[in-house]
Amino acid sequence: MKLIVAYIQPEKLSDVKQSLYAAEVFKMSVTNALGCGQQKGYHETYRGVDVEVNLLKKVRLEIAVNEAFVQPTIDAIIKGARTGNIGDGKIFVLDLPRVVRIRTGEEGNDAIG
Amino acid sequence: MKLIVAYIQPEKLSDVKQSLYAAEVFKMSVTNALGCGQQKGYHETYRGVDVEVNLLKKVRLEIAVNEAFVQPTIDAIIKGARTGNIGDGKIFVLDLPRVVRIRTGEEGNDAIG
Amino acid sequence: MKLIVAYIQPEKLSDVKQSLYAAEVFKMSVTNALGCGQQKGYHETYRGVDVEVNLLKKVRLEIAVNEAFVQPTIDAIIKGARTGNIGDGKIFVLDLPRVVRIRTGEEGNDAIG
Amino acid sequence: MNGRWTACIGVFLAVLALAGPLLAQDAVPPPPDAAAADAPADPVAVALESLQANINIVWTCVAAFLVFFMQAGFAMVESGFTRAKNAVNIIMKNMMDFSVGSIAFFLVGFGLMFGESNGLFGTTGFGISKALGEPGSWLFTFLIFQTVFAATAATIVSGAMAERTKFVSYLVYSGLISLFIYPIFGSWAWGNLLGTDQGWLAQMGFVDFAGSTVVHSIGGWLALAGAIILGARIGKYGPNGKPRAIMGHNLPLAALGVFILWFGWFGFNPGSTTVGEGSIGRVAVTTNLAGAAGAIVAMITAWCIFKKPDASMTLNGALAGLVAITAPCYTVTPMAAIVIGAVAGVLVVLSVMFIDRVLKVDDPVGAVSVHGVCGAWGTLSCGLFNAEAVLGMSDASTGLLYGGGIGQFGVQAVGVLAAFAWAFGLGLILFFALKKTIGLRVTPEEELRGLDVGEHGMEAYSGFQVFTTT
Amino acid sequence: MNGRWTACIGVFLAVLALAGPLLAQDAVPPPPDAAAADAPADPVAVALESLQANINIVWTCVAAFLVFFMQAGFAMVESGFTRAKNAVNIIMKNMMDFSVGSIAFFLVGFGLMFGESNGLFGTTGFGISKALGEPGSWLFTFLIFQTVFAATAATIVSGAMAERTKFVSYLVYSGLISLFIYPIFGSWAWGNLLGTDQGWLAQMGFVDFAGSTVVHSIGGWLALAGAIILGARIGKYGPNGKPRAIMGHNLPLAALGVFILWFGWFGFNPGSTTVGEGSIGRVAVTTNLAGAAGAIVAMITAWCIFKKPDASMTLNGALAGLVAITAPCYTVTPMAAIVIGAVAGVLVVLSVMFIDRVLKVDDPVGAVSVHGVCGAWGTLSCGLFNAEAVLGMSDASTGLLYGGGIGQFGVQAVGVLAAFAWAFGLGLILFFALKKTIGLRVTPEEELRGLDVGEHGMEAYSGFQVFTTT
Amino acid sequence: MNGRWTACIGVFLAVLALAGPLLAQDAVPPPPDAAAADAPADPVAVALESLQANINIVWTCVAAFLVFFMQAGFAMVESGFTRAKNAVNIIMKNMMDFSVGSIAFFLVGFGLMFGESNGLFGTTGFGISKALGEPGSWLFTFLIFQTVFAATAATIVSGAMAERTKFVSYLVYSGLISLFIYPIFGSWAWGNLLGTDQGWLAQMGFVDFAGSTVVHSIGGWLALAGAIILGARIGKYGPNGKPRAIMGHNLPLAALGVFILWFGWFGFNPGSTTVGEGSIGRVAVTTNLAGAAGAIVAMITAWCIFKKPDASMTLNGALAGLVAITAPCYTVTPMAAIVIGAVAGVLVVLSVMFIDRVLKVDDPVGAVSVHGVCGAWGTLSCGLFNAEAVLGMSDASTGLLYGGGIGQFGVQAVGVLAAFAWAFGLGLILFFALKKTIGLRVTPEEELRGLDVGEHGMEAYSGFQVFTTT
Ligand SMILES: Nc1ncnc2c1ncn2[C@@H]1O[C@H](COP(=O)(O)OP(=O)(O)O)[C@@H](O)[C@H]1O
Ligand SMILES: Nc1ncnc2c1ncn2[C@@H]1O[C@H](COP(=O)(O)OP(=O)(O)O)[C@@H](O)[C@H]1O
Ligand SMILES: Nc1ncnc2c1ncn2[C@@H]1O[C@H](COP(=O)(O)OP(=O)(O)O)[C@@H](O)[C@H]1O
Repeated sequence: MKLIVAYIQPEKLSDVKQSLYAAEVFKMSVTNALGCGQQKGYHETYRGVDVEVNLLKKVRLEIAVNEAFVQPTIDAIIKGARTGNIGDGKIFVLDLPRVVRIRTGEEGNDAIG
Repeated sequence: MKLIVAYIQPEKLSDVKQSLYAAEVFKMSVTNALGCGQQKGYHETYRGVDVEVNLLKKVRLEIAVNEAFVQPTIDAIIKGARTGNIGDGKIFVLDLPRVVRIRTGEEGNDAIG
Repeated sequence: MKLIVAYIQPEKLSDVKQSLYAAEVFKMSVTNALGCGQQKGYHETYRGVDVEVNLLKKVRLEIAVNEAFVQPTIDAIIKGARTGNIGDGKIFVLDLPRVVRIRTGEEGNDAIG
Repeated sequence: MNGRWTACIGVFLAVLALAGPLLAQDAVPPPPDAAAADAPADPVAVALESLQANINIVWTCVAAFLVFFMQAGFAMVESGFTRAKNAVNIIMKNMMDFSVGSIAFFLVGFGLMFGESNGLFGTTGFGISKALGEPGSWLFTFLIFQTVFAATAATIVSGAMAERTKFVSYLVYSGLISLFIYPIFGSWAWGNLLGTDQGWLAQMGFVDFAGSTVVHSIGGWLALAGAIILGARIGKYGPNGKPRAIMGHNLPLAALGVFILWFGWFGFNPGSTTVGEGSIGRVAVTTNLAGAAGAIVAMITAWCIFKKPDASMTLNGALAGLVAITAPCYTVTPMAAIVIGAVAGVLVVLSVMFIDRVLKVDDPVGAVSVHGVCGAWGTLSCGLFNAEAVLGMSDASTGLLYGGGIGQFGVQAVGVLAAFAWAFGLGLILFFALKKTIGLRVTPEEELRGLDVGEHGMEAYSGFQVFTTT
Repeated sequence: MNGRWTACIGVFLAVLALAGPLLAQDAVPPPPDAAAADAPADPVAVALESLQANINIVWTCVAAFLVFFMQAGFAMVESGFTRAKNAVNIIMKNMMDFSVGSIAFFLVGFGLMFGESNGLFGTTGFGISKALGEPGSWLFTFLIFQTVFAATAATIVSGAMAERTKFVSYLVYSGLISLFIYPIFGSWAWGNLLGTDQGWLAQMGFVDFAGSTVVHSIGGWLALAGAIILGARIGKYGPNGKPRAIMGHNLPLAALGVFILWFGWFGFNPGSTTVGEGSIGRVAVTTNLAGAAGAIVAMITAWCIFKKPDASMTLNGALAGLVAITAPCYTVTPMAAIVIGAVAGVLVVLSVMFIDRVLKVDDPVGAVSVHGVCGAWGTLSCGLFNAEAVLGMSDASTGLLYGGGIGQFGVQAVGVLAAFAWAFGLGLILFFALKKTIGLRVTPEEELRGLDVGEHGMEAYSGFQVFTTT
Repeated sequence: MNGRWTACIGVFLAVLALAGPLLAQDAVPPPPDAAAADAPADPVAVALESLQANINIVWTCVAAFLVFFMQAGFAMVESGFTRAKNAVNIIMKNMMDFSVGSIAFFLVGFGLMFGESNGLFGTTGFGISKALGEPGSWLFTFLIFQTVFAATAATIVSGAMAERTKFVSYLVYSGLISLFIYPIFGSWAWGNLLGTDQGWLAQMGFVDFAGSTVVHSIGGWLALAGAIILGARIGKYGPNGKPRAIMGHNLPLAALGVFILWFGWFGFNPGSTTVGEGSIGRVAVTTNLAGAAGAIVAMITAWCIFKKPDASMTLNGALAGLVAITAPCYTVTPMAAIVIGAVAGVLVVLSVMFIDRVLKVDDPVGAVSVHGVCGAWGTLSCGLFNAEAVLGMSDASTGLLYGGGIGQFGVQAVGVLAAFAWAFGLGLILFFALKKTIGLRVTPEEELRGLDVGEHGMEAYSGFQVFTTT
């Protein structure tokens, strides 16, 4: 099993959810994050003083999937999140040796879905 | 060492903290998250328009433990978080090859506790 | 590649960012978290009733790097975050088998930077 | 001597009496000299009149300040009902429409509205030049009172156009509203308040005591035109055209705003007597009952339709009741006020749903329904519930339900239609022109990130984790 | 002729003089005709009286509006001191108790309170029928003033029962409070304000100038009954019964609420003269000093006990001082006002701790301590500090500390006990009945998720990351 | 008899007339007896005077309440413009400076300011002892009105010293301000308002109608001294000394605060007539226009300099205009008011930048620029724009631009310098003393974590994810 962690633009979240549903990935966890990367950020001024905002709002997705679902999930995320502009984000894939469903105590592939 | 990531219902956090303490797991990190899974969410209406809330508030726990503590920690989480209802959540167990304590630079098992 | 997860004191974030930049680590993701560890927390009172706050505000960094960058990154974080007091935080290093850049679909080392 | 006395005092009591039933918004107490003219200038009578004039001035000023405070109410309601990422923009708009409006109305609007009319609008008294030389002139009090009314009309529009309008074009059109759109219509209904000839609506016998039409409908119909030309916010309507909810970010703030508006309405309606005597208590009663009925009935209506007592609808309901009673507050019984408010409570909910689902016009705060629709209802209700005879104000009630026949109702309808034609028509032209020139709407990117960062380069809630998943 | 003059003016001055020291809440200025009756209807005297009547009307209306605004204050204090997940519910409750209360009091309560009494309550003048026909009648002003007082009593209860009460049952009981619970007690102390016979408390010589007991204690004791029958919020008391703190979610909002309440109190107390003359300044001074002393002393007390100047206690302290001075504000010296406020400041802190730890009754905002306990203290303090002689209002001070003996204090105690018996007793019955019928409390699931989603289907702070770790 | 009449009425009308142009802040209407003295005590004249006195009392009380409400405005502006982690501390400071100030001013300050002067300050009338025995004494109204002014001066300081000041030392110095710093300076300019001899500034002919200098500049210069001695907040200035922005956490709240302040200013300036007659409308007009002009021009200035219409600067601009017009509001034309406000709008932006970048003094909310700098400008502007002749108040305008020569301007400059010397000088001494004794500043750890937790042991927004990345 794999744990897929993805950072995307906040306004892309609903599109990504759509394409994940299309790929039959229904379970996920979402957190808000701030990211800095190639996207250089933008400038605010407050009371005449310049503020460099280089930590931009991002959304972090965490999705645990079976091997079979890894590629479809990645494709779905890309499909939903890509604009072609800097700042689209990243996908990180981690090994996930063990999963437990709290409600039932089930483990592994049964637990993940 | 392992990094245990668990999603639980927000209102269960204090119970889980209790049972973790009971299992002598004192260190953890908590973030708030939104999750969607089997639990279908609920409906709000705002100004007469229906809002489907399918991203539900969850709490994300991150706990780094030594091998010996893995099972007790998982059991403790389940003990604290299980209600038997859909939405109880998941536990993900990741391999954690390396840990560093910032304060001392200690590594591995010494660092974790 | 490795995924470096670090918990630091919120007020140290800017210093850590500085030292990471100095180490030529420009990309990272930041989330706010609550942590409990050796640092025992503090007491608030509200309307005369005592409140034990043992979940303290922390900042969670997530940084994906190539092997070559692992040690420099860790050193940079320690450099920026260490005060020598309890509560400085932890660094967790996870294996990161796969990385994808959403914008281009690039993978691996090209994607990470 | 006794006869002599009764004579001169009689004049004074007449003034008092007169001051009451005047059916215009502002009964202007005749300046001492005027009074002095038509009676042997008796010192006691003069003194008594100047005292009553002072009471009126104190009352009218206090009322004006309460109406001013409504600006804060509008700012809170509008920002509370919209998203956090646009809150700075909204408060800037509210701050500016009042500021720009105050100066525009002082320089131009006031003269257009209350100057000697050329039949269509006033042409004298700009910058209240007349008052210079008379330090205690009633004109000053009258100006501040009228200024806050004009600003109210202007500020209504911003709510319906929230979260997507370019700031500069907002400045332009809100300025134009106080500059001439509001004043010219105003001159038709209230132009005679300084004793000049009546506007054509007033001549017809059109009655709008405190401005359901003159202030609220004008604002509401302008808002409708603006919202139409501007188009809906991104994400408001799904591909299938199904409306999606875009939740307000701070309902406690919105509720505070409604309380502030209600508070201000006690200046808006009772203050429109501009005379400090018993009627202000009566107007306060009708105003309060209508607002209460509006809130209750709107809540019940929402409860029936959506199965939950929707807070935002309830808040709109209170405002709907208050808007509706604004025209009839002076001439209806307390019981009728409850009915008028209750009807407004139903109306506002249905109207919001109709505009949202059928017209598919995106009005984030419901300004069109509250001010346009319920303003029209309130104005018409004068023709139904006018009960001056019952109240003891005159010997005939003009209300249809009080045996006054259909006449008054007809006149009211004319006024309502005139307001719609003027405001909606001009609005379409104005906003279309703006769209074609400086542009009315921000870029999609800016809209998605929020106008606060885009237009003003700052966040409303720095440090807070604000995160919308839709 | 001169004699003649002094006669008729004498009448007028008498009126002015009289208007002052009346020890009831609202000194109703005799309607012109009445006055005209007991003197040769002299035009100047009539005019002078009608001017003073107009001053009184303006003043009383403004005061009523300020008291209305206190509704916003209560809404902000209550929502600020509770959790974000229940904020919508709280503002809905505040909006509704005022709306329902306004109509209930207009239709029924007013008559019960001020109508011709059958000895126990009034039975005439419902819907102020009497005022129809007299457009400038004092009754209208008096009604709006009394309405906002009634609504205050009703709204106090919501704070103590916050975060767990079913919305429908809230609607029911807050309606009943304005319908008869408040008015009937009110008739005992203030029933004679329209010149009808005195209620039994008033006859005993019970003094409650602006309502420490009639308004605040009644509300506070009802709140106590409600909180007891409702039970504590989930998580408020640990297994060991040790109270846990449940923090308010928005202290700036709560502070704003307190400032608004303080502002409104300048209508509440000085307005209760209902006469526009010098005493209103005096009452404003005593009111302000007591509030200030309450805030300071509460802060110091909290500082000593908890080692930190607790903000929520300080805010409660200000309110405690204001509640306490409400009864004696008219009859004590400024110095005494400071003492009365200071005592209230200590009292409120101890009372909050006592109720929280000993009685183990969960009162999220401290309504019982602030309004019930300090209201009682304030009422009793009239018997200790009454200094009418010192103030030059009459030739004897009834205050114990001013040589007035124990008599007044005794009477005050009777009134305090009567209020407790009536409000707490009726409250227990009422809330118990509700519990057994429609049910008083939401489900635990709903309580945990928050009443906003459960009762109203919406969030107060959409988009904000709100996250409680306890 | 007629002659006789005109005589006694004449007296009365004279009073009315007189009441107007008085160039002091508060024109105290002579107590009836006084008047009675200089005319055959005629009952009608006495009655007429007592009626006008009542009108004045009602008006002055209402104005005082509005000014009180400004406390809420300051609390919201200051907390909105600072960080969430210090919001509780700020509201506690605002609550306390008013509470402590009210009592300090009542006991001591009032006597120092308005008592019989020893040339430097007043020495009688502490605790308004004089008023006891006269229940309707004007002194009470006058005291409440003066108290809220004193509290305003005190509260200004807290903004500039926000986010790093020890709470206890705050209590000490804000107490001292109301105790003697404000009153003594006040006695120099306004000491004669109760008919005692004039202070030295007043004797020179110094004019500050409602307190640009007496209230605002005094507060502003004290704030400057405090901010200097306190030092900048951690992180405000980069290693290179380059200023960094520390964003306010709640701009809607700050905006609400500004609206509340503007609302209160209608009590502050028009109320300073303390006479209920036509001038209050005129003062309201000038006040409103200046505020509007200030907001607009400040926005434009910021727009030009920073390329964006900065909300916080715009809000400051409105306040700047209001502060500036406070001194001249009674003696300039509406047109001049616009100019005065506009200049203040430019001034405030430049001043904020100058203090921030050049002086490198950390003033989180811009209190020094708004109250100190613009207060000085407003005071000077009296010498430029005084147009009493144009307004018809006297036959000569003292304004330089109205042919009044440089004289008035010179006198104004003296007053401005005196205020700076007194407030800034005393401020340096006071704050330095505090620094050396109880200590002025919290520890760096506490400052980083926030004063709410450190000083008060609680959070302002419990449950919200507040997270600053800088
Ligand atoms: N090496 C990394 N470690 C952690 N997060 C990263 C890393 N690279 C990118 N991110 C996340 O992805 C977001 C987008 O990355 P960015 O470089 O701006 O766009 P792109 O990947 O299209 O060049 C960043 O804001 C950050 O949140
Ligand atoms: N495959 C997954 N990937 C990421 N998060 C998940 C996954 N499955 C469940 N979760 C998290 O666990 C929460 C509970 O899961 P859910 O399916 O609703 O309950 P249950 O596991 O009891 O069926 C979800 O809201 C989500 O946050
Ligand atoms: N075993 C752990 N699992 C997860 N998070 C941890 C763990 N240990 C420490 N942390 C995080 O690091 C933070 C600092 O740890 P703490 O023990 O307080 O300081 P130190 O590591 O210097 O002793 C904690 O608040 C928590 O967020």
